[in-house]
Amino acid sequence: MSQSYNRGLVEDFGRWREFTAGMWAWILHKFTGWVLVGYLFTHIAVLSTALPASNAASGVIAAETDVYTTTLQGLESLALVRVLEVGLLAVAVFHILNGVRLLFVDLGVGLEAQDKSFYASLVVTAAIVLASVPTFLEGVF
Amino acid sequence: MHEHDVLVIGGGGAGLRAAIAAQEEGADVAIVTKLHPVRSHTGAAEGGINAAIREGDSWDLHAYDTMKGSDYLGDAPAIETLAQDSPEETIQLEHWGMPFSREDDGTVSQRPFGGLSFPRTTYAGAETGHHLLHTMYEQVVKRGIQVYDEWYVSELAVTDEDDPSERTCHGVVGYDIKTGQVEGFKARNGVILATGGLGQVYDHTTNAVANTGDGAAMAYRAGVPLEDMEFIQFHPTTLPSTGVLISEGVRGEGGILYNAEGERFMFEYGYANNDGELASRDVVSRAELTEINEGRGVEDEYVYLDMRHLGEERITDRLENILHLARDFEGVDGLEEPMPVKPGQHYAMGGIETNEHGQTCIDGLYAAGECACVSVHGSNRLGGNALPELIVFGARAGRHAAGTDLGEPEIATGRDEEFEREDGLDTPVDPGAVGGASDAVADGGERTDGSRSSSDARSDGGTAVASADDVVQRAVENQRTRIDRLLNEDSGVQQAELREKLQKSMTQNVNVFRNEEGLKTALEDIREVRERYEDVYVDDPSRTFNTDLIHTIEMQNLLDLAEAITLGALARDEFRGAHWRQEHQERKDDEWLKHTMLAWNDGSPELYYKPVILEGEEDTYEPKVRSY
Amino acid sequence: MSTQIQEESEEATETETETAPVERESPGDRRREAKRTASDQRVASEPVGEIEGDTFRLKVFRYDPEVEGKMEPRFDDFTVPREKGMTVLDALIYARDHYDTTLTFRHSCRQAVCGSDAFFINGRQRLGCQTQISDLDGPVRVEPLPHQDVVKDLVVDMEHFYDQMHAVEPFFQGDTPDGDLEEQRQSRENREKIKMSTRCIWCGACMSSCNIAAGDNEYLGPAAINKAYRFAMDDREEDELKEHRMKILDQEHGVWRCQTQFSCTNVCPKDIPLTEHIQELKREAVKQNLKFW
Amino acid sequence: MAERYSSFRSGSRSWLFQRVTAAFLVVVLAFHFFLLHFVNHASEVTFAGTSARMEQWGYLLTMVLFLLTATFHGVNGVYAALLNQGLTGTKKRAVKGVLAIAGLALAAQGTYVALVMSGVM
Ligand SMILES: Cc1cc2nc3c(=O)[nH]c(=O)nc-3n(C[C@H](O)[C@H](O)[C@H](O)COP(=O)(O)OP(=O)(O)OC[C@H]3O[C@@H](n4cnc5c(N)ncnc54)[C@H](O)[C@@H]3O)c2cc1C
Ligand code: HEM
Ligand code: SF4
Ligand code: F3S
Ligand code: FES
Repeated sequence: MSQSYNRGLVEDFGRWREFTAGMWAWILHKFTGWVLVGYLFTHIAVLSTALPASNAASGVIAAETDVYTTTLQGLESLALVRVLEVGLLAVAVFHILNGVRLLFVDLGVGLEAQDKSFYASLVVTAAIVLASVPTFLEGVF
Repeated sequence: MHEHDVLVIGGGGAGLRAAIAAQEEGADVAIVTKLHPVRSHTGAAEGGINAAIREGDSWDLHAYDTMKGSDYLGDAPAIETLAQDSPEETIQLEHWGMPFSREDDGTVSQRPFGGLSFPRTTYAGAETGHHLLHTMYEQVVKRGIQVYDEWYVSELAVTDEDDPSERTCHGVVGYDIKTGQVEGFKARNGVILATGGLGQVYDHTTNAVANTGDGAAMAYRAGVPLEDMEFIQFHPTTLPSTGVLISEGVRGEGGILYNAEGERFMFEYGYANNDGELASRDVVSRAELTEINEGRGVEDEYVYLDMRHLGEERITDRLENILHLARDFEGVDGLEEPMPVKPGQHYAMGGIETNEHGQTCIDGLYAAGECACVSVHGSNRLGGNALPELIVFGARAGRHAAGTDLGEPEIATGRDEEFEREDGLDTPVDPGAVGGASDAVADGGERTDGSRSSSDARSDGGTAVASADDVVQRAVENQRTRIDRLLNEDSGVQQAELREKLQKSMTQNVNVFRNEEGLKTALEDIREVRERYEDVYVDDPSRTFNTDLIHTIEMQNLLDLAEAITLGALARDEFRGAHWRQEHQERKDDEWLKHTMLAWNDGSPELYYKPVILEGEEDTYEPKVRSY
Repeated sequence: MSTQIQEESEEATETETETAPVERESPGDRRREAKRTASDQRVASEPVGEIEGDTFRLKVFRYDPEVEGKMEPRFDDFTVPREKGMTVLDALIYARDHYDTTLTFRHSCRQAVCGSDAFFINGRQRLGCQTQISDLDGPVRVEPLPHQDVVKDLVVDMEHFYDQMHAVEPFFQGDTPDGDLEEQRQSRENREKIKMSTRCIWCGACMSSCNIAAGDNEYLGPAAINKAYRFAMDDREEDELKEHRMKILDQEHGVWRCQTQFSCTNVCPKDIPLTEHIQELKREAVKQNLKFW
Repeated sequence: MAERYSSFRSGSRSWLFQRVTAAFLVVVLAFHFFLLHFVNHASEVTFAGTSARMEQWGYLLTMVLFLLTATFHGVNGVYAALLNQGLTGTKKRAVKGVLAIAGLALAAQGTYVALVMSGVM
C-alpha cells in the first residue's frame, strides 16, 4: 500500500553549498592520501633504477652517467615533473597538516576549533607551497 | 485483528509506565500510539517530580500540600495514594538509570516548588520530563514490548448496554497513519487510555499539537463520565507566538513583569502586594490579562518579563535554557530585551473519571495520566505533581489491568442514583451531538462512536450478548465507513477553519476570566462549529500519511471537550482554584465541595455532581483558606 | 553518495518542479489544481517590491505515492506573510492551513523536544520549530531529511534510524540496590559527563547529515553511538557492562566508521558534541584492547 | 578474543596503527622532503650521493622504517577508505589480498633497493 521514495540524486541537492569544513577536510585528506600512495609506488619504481646502477662501473657512477642518476636528472629537467613536484608538495603538506589536525581530533583536543584548524591547514599549505616554488622550479625555466 | 492482553493507548509517561507494569505482571502488552513514544509531550515537562524521599519529609505532608493546592477538590484516597507511591516510583526511575541531578554525596537532588512545604521536587536539570520519557521508553525497548507507533486510535470497542456501568471494553480501532489501514485491536484484559492533555482546545497553549484529548473524548462518548473539566490551568509566562513555556524559574530568580507603560503592575496595581511576580499561577495570569484588557498590554496582547537586571552571568548560569527558548521561538535575546509573555493554557485538571486503580466505570477500560481524573489535582494542580501522577497511576493501572489484586478501591466510579443532578443549567443552545440522543450522528451521516444510541444497540445486537470479536469488528467497520466518507467527500468545510474558530472562541470566552455571558457565547460558538462539522471533508485523498484526516478526526474530540469544559464552567458559579467567575468571586464550600460530572448520555450530555472525599487514611482534611 | 556533481542534482530537481500536472479526474483534484494555480499566481502576480519586507517565499518538496501529479516529486511555492518570531514550522503550518491542507509534515511540541520536525532547510538539517525565518535567506526551501526514504512530502521513514538506536542496547542494565528506596549514587562529575549525551531527542538530523551513514546502512550512526556513550560512561553501570557495551561499538560498523566529518555535531539541534563522544569511545576501545596485549 | 583481533571486526588496532604511523611519518616525511629538496636539490641527486647517505646506518634504518610505515599507512588507509565505501564479502577479501600483496611487494622491493644503495647487497 504505502511505498516510499528514494530521492537518489535529488536528495543531495544543496549539500555542496553547505559542505562544511569537516567534510571538505575529509574529502581532501582522502584525495591527498591516495595521491601519496600512488606516488610512493612510482617513487620506489623510479628508485629501483638503483639496482642496475649499482652494477655499473665506478667510473660510470663517478661520471654520473649511470641509469639511476640519468633517470632522476632526466626527470628533474622536465618542467612538467617540477610542476608535478610542487603539486606533490602541496598534497603532502596538506596531508601532513590535516593529518596532525586529525590526530588532535582523535585525542579529543580542540574539537571546537576543528573548522578553524582546517582552514589554517589550507592557509599554511598554500604559504609553504608558494614559498617553495622558487626552490622547486629552480633551473628548469 | 491484533490481539494482546493489555492495550495501552498512548506512549507518554503514563502509557509507558503502564505498559512496563503490565509486562512485569506477566501480561502480553502492546502500546498503540499516534506519535512515536519519544515524541510524546511528557518530554516537554521541565520542573520535576514531587516525591517525599528525604529525611524530614513525609508522604502526609505531600498529601496535605496537594490537598491544599487542589483547593479541597481532590479526593483524599487519590492524593494519599499519589503521595505514598511517589517515592518508590521515583526511585524506580533512578534504578532504571534516569539521569537525575545530583547532590555532592551522590544522592538525587530536590528543589523547592510553588505550594510545597518541603523542597521535594526531584529533577533532572530543566528537562525532567524528557529524561523521564526516554528512561521509560528505554525500559520498554529492553522488555521488547510491542509498540505500534503512528497508529491513531479513533474509537473504543465497547459493548452497548444502556447503562454505561454495565458496558465492557474489548479493544480499540487503530488507523495506521503511514498506510491508511484501519484495523481492530482486541484486548483480552483491558485497554488503558493514556492519551495526555487537551491543550489544543485553546489557540494559545503550552501543549503540543498532538494534545487533542482524544482519549478523554473517546471515553466520554463511550459512556465514561468526565470529571471537573472546567478546571484548566493557565500558565502566566508563555511566549506569545508559540505558547512555549517560560519556566517559573525566571520569576523565582527575580524576573520582573512590566506592562506597556513600564509599570511593575503586580505591585503598582495591587494584584499581589506581598509576593508580586511570585504569586500563584492563577493570580499572575489574571493580573496580566487585566492589564492587557485595560489597554496597558504591549500590542494589546502581552506583557514583558524582564530578567536583564539579573546580569549575564547569573542568567547564563541558571537560566541558559530560557535564553535559548526566547531566542529560538520568539526571536528575542533575553540578555538585551525583555521577553514578551502572556498566559497560556497549560494543564487540564479534569478528565476521565477513574478510581485509584485507574479503572473507569466501563469494565476493562482504564485511564491514567493527564487524560484521567482520579482526582489528585482537584481544582488546581501544583507544579511537579503531574509527573508523579503519570508513574504512580500509570503503574497501578498497568498492574490492575494485568490482573493484579490491588484491593478494594475507595473511590467509586460511575453514576450513583443518589448523586445530585444539575437540571437548572441555562444553556443558550442544546449541548451534545447534533440531533441529540435520538438521532445522534456525529460526523455527517455515518454512525460513529459518537452515535451510540439505545435504538442502535437493539437493532444491532438485540438482546444477544455480542462476542468480543464482534464488538471490535463492528467498531472497525464503523470507522472504515467514517474514514471512507471523509476521504471521498470533496466539498464542504475544512477542519482548519473550524479548529481556528473553536480555539479562538475558547481563548476569548473560557479563559482565565470567565463570566456567564462569555461562557454562553462559547456554547453558541461550539454549537455552530459542531453543526458545520457535519459538513466537514478531507481535502487530501491519499491514504498515505494523511495528517489532514487525522486533524479532522481530532477536531471532533476538541469539540466534545470544549463543550464539556464550558458546561462545567457555566455550572460552577464560584471561584475555586483555577476556575474564576466574574459574578462569583469567592469559594463556596457549603455548596461546591463536589466534582462536576458530565455524562455523554448517548448524545445529550447530562451534568451531575459527586461529593469530594476529604476523609484521609488518618485525618479528614479541613478546607482552609488557600493563601501562601 | 556524497560525490555527486551539483549540476546533476540541480537538473533533476528542476525537471521535477516543472513536471506538468497530469490529467486530473476527481472534482477534488480539479479544485486542488485550481487552488494551486491560484496560489502560484499569487506568487507570480505579487509586485516584486512588496514581496520584500512582509512576505517571503516558501518552497516545499512535495511527493505522494498515491496522488497523481505528486508521484513525481516537485517543489511547491507558497507566499507566506513574514511575522516577528516566525519559525519555519509556523510558516509550514500557515501554508498548510491557508493554501493546501494536503501539505504533510510531522510536528508536535513546537519547542524542540519531540524531535519530529527535522527537515532539510536551505541546505542544512534543522528543526523547523527551532529555526527563525529571519535567520534564513529567502526563499526558504524545505525538503525532507536527505538519505531517508520519503513517505510523503516532508515525512521520511524513520524505521532505520530507530533500528540503529535500538541496536546499541539503549537501556540501563546495571544491578540496582535491594531496598526499594535505596538510590544508586552518582557523582556530580559523572552526571555532568553524560549530561549532554542524554539530551538527544531522536530527531535524526545527525544521521541524515553524515556522509558515512548515507553510504553504509549498517553504520550505527552518531545518534546511536551517542546513546551508547550515555550508558558506557554512566558509572552506575558496572565495568563488565561497559566492556560489553564497548564490544558492540568496537566493530567495523561501529565507532570505526566515523571519519570525523563533524556534520553531525554541526547540525545537532541539542548541541550534543557527537564527534567528541565518538572519538572518546574510539580511544576507550583502543585502551580496552591494549589491556589484552 | 583472539579471533576478534585477527579479523578486521575490531577496528581499533588498525585505527591505532594508522595514527601511530601518521605521527611517525610527520617527522620523517618532513625531514625527507627537506633533505632532498632544500638541502640537496632533487635535480642534483646522484647515485653516488644517494649511496653515500645510505651507507650511514642510521639513515638507512630511518629510510627503511619510513618505507615500512608509509607503506602500511598508505595501504591501510586505502583499505579503510574502501571499506567505508561499503565493501563487503568476497570483494572485501579480494581487495584485502591485493592490497596486502601490493604492500608487501612494495616494502620488499623498497627495502631491497635501499640495501643495494647502501652497498650491503
Ligand atoms: C511545557 C510543560 C511543562 C510541564 N512541566 C511539568 C513539571 O515540571 N512537572 C510536572 O509534574 N508536570 C509538568 N507538566 C505536566 C505533565 O508534563 C503532563 O501532564 C504529562 O506529561 C502528561 O503525560 P501523559 O502521559 O498523560 O501524556 P503525553 O505525554 O501527552 O502522552 C500522550 C500519548 O498519547 C498518545 N495519543 C494521544 N492520542 C492518541 C490517539 N488518539 N491514538 C493513539 N495514541 C494517542 C500520544 O501519541 C502520546 O504518546 C508540564 C506540561 C507542559 C506542557
Ligand atoms: C606525514 C605525515 C602523515 C600524517 C600525519 C598522516 C595522517 C593520516 C591520518 C591521521 C590518516 C587517517 C585518516 C582517517 O582515517 O580518517 C591518514 C590517512 C591516509 N594516509 Fe596519511 N598521513 C601522513 C603521511 C602519509 C603518506 C606518506 C602517505 C602515502 C603513502 C599517506 C597515505 C594515506 C592514505 C592513503 C590514507 C587514507 C586516506 C583515506 O581515508 O582515503 N599518508 N593519514
Ligand atoms: S544526536 Fe542530536 S541530531 Fe542526532 S538525533 Fe539526537 S538530537 Fe537529533
Ligand atoms: S558526521 Fe559522520 S563521520 Fe563521524 S563525526 Fe559525525 S558521524
Ligand atoms: S515540533 Fe517538536 S521538535 Fe520541532
